[in-house]
Amino acid sequence: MRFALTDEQLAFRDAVRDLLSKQCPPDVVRAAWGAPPGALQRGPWDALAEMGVLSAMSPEGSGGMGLDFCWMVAVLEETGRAALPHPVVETVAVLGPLRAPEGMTSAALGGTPAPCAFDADQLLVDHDRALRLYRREDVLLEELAAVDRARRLGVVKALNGDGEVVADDPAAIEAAFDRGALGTAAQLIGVGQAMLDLTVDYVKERRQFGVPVGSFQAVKHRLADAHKALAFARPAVLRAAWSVASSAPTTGRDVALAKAMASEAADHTGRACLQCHGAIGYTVEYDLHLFLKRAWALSRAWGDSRWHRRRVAAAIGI
Amino acid sequence: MRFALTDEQLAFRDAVRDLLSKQCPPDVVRAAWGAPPGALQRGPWDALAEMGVLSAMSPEGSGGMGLDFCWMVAVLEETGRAALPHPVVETVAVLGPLRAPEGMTSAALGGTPAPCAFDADQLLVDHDRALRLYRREDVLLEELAAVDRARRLGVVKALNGDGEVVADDPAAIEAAFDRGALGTAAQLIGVGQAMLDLTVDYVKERRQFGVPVGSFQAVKHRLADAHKALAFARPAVLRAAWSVASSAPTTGRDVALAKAMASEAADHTGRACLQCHGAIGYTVEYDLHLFLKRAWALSRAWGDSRWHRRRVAAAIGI
Amino acid sequence: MDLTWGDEEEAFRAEARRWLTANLAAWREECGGEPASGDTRHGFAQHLLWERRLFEGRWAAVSWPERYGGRDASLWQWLIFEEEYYRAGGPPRVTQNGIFLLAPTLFEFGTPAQQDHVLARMAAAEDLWCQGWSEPNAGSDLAGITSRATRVDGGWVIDGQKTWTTRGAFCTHLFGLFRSDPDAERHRGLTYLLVPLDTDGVTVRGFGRLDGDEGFAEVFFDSAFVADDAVPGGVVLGGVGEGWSVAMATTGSERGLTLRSPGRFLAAVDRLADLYRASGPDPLVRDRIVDCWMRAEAYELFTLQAVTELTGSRAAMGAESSINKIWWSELDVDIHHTALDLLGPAAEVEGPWAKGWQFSLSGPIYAGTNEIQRNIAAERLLGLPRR
Amino acid sequence: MDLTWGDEEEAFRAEARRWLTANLAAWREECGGEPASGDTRHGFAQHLLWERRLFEGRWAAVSWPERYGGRDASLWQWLIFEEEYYRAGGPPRVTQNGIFLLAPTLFEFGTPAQQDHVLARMAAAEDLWCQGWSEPNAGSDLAGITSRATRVDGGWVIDGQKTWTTRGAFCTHLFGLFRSDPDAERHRGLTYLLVPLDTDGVTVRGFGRLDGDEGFAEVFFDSAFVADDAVPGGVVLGGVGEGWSVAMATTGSERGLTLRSPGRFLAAVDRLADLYRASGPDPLVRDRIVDCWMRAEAYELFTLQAVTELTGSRAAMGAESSINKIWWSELDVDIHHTALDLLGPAAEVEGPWAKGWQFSLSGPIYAGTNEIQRNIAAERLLGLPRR
Repeated sequence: MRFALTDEQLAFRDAVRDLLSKQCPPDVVRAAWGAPPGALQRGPWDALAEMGVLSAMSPEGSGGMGLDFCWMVAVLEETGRAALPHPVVETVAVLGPLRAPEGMTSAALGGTPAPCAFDADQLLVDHDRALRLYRREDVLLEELAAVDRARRLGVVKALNGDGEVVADDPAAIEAAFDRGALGTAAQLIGVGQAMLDLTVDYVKERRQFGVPVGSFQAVKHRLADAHKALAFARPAVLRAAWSVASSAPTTGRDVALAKAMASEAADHTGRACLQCHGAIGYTVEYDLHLFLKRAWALSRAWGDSRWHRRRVAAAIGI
Repeated sequence: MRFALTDEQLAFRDAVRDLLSKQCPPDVVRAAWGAPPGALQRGPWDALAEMGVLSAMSPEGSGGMGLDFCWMVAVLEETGRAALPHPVVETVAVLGPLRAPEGMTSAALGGTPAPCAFDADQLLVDHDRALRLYRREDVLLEELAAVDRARRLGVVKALNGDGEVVADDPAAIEAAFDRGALGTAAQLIGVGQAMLDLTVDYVKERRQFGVPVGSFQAVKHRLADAHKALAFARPAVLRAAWSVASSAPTTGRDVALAKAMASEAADHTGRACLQCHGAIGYTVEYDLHLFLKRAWALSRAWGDSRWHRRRVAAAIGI
Repeated sequence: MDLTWGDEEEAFRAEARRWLTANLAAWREECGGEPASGDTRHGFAQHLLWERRLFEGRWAAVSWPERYGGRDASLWQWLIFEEEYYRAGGPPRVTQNGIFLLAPTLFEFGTPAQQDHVLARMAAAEDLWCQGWSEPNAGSDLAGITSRATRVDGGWVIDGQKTWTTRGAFCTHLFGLFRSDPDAERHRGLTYLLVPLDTDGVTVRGFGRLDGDEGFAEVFFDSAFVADDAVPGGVVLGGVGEGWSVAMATTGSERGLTLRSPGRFLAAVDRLADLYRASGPDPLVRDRIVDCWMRAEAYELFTLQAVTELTGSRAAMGAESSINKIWWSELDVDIHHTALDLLGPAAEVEGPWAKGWQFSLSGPIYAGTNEIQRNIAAERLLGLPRR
Repeated sequence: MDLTWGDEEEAFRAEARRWLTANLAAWREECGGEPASGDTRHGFAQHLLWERRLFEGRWAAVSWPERYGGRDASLWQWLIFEEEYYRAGGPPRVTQNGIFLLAPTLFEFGTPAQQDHVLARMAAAEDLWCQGWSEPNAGSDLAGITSRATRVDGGWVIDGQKTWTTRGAFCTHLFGLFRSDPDAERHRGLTYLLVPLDTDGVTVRGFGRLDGDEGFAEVFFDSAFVADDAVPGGVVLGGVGEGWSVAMATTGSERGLTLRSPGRFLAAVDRLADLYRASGPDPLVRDRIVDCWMRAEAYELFTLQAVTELTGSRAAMGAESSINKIWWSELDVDIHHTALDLLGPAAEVEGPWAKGWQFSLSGPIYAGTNEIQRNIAAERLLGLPRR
């Protein structure tokens, strides 16, 4: 029994955090809000590719590193913390273990919109009882106006050809979905942590009534609860990573628990952080909204909390 | 449009409040905890009878005052505020409009336990598609250990004879139940208010860290929320009284809303008040628990909040 | 107790309903479809068309005297109008900060000349008023205002900065508090001023709200000279140095913002129930909708009770307005949160519910955060000690 | 990362399970049925039979050294034991305040003579220890202690009053903080003392808790002389005047109360799920049970993570123990609230769930209210400023 990442895994995470702090500051996220479809900046993406992150979960023979989800969970949390707009979960965690990605890969499973749809080189679609990989130019997309514009959503309207089947076993398709949900759960923890950190810094500085607003008990308690929600959701996400990595029989249940808790933790944290900021948090000039809107989007992507709670209920037999 | 009690109604309420403050201080409630079955002190009950409260809703011809529920709602709230252990809702509001009560009347509708079962002179039971009134000696009762011992519960095990049928029209039976639910909702507001008042007094006096604990924002906000819950549930109860009094087509829905909101308000208030007291609230030597346990009991009697919410859902067509 | 409406109120309701149905349709047609948000420059212009329609029909401020374009309507009629307004799908009022924040204060403290000049033009949406309360360092702590108004011959010179000024970039006038006595602290030495935004030295910069609309503005005052007669009747409302009590006197009044009309939430819950009926059964969501419905209903009942009291002896809601504000703002958040959960993944795409959700999140912040409101409730309603 | 148990742990688990199953049945038989609450005089005596059984089986304090009746078990094994203990339906430990509050402090600060004398007798339930922290005016504000310990020749004279002393009326000894320097204030000048309750001048009065059991006591000290050798090894734990830091050093420790074992809540949620299966389907309640189940599971995972850290480099949980305490205490309340809702009207009748509900309500209060814990979390984990 050892429930912690290894020093190597933590070093990998730290390297990604370091990379993203340079390559993906909030300005890069803002740029993704404004860039036309297909024109997403590739700076952070290329840097991640160079570090091997994008093929980290792909088989070693195919040029990947063959790493399991225990390696990626903290790394994906970092991509959430940076509000990285690129489809890293889709590329690394959903497609990666099936096949080494060739460039930026988005996914539109179950008819949901694809993030960075027009920017991706490939799109993974579940169609005709299989997961199929299409080149971008073989997919007819319609743009959607997302609340979080950095999501850069497109919905698949038509497909040209049969694509490349990368999975047709129902269990493999479900496993791919679970990896998407789990990777998103990890990102949600990071998004939540970013919001909390930003808010803690702000309420220490912001003064009203002659004292820092962070000295008010109402603010303290709300942020303590946000910290608590994240601190307890994080091990749930980590455990699901182990379950996926070890093909545990409880994987579906564990992923569902992780995604439900991470979605709720990020949602609660976001509301606490907005409230503790007050009016400045309610502007687009301040960074909080970049993370807040990401939290709203990701908490509903890959199954929302209600959906995953029903999975848990079924798994525990009630 | 006028949504307020009349001066006469308020004067009636004040008279009952005054009576109960003398006749039913917490010591009387404590005595009800300890008295053997059948030996409940009748002091406050006889005083209420003398004032005409117990037959207030009974037809004028039969010796009652023929008052409608708008007259009784604030009076019943006062009986909750005093944690009066006697079955006043059952006697006045459930049986009263059907027939002048002869002595203390308890009720066991839908197989639920009867409060003050062994103390009552009469029991109202729904049996064989009718509401039937039995003399106490014609009912075989089994004692139940209630958490709130002042409830003095008994469950009906057998009935001797057919009793006196006081209602057999399904609509009349449902209306009697609604009056029980509404009277209990009114009591819950009073119980909640009593807990809040006790707590406000305590936190003003109790000092920790060199200041009254009531000056801490966490305590302030929790009690502000309790006040809010009661302040918004109270008009809901008042409206339901009007609906009952005026036989409004929305009566069932309005009573359900009132009972659901009052149950939740009392439950939330009780938890806030216990927490704001700290350890002293957690003892039987202090009065709070008398009200707290009453709130738990009444919030579940005559339909709990979940049950009444389902009635509301059906009424509004979702 | 009597919870029925009289013939007069029913007739008023019928008239309002007829007018709103016809004119909302006409206005939408005039705009060439669903108008843009009133918090965008284009949408604001569209909403002014609607405001002028309201004025022409004498619905802009029903409770005002007829000479200012109102109907001398009772509070009951005001509630009925608001109910019909939201039931019919009327848009948010872009003039509301003038009508609900400034006007009650003018009625109480304004000179006849100020009232005559300002109110009629406000109702007609000729002058468009924004509020100038908050400053970068005076938000929840409004008494921390530092913008200065210095008395000079024939007027005032203003320096400083206001912010979070809703729709400030589209308005013509600002009302707000300024520190007229530089030596006074906190609540003292403030003056309530009326300031035309085209004054030299005033710069307005619009900026984006959370929902992306340019609904906020910063207003910079750089030695801006405001002549005493820049507003006919005078630019000082109430007395010099009396700003705090003037501004606070009507915050809990019957016409104040805190008595936000229940009709708005009743209509929102109805739309939510419709969304639910279209989305298929889910007992968990159903229970949340029941919860919202009950709270909207309780809000209406609480309001009817308050109006009964207001039309009787009592003059104003007082500190009860604090729990009122907490109630409707949290209800609004929960209504929209439930709607987004019903929409599922589609909730991340822009639309009326997503927009409403974002707007609802401002409710617990603006007009005094809910934390401040809970302090007020605890201290003034329950008598708990300040620290 | 490895979330599987080794052979040694599995063997330990199997042994614990076998022993618990056999001995719980034997104990219940010995008691002639379900024992009374351990917080009543009669039930306490019954629970002492159980405690002595545990000691004989060397399960009373598994993580202690063998010479004191333990098994030198690892924290992992302790977790496993607790899981099995609650899964098997083991009763609340009436010795827990000694074993989980005093013992960790003794291990860290006690002299060998104190350890040798106190720990073995504690594990054997020969000496029964209650805590003496709270006073009528020092509850959440523990540093407000005023009970005095005056140094005299050969011992201490104690005056004052302790209260909320759990099971104090049934215990033989008290550990607690007393003010040994009358001129020092707040956290200074306190001494941690070990006091036999049969000392002359000590009066113990039991009183009823919310759930009706005589689970609390007041302890009055009226010039009670406690000789230095009243406890072999001495009655002062740690140094004179060092009481605060001695008492606080282990509050967040691995053996501290705040690391309440997840097994207890996992077992409670399992019983709740069983109750649900017997009560028929209700999607709303089902969702609340899922919520409780997820939180119990998360609590177990959080604990496994903490134990991994504790068995590695870090020495103690520190301030994380504050969110830990909030988590399990609120979970416990919600588990029981859900159960009562399932029971419906039957919830007002006494029974295990009603009893558990009442007990759960003490969780957010004792061992530092959750308000204090949230302050600690905000100040020490997030670095927010004190006032």
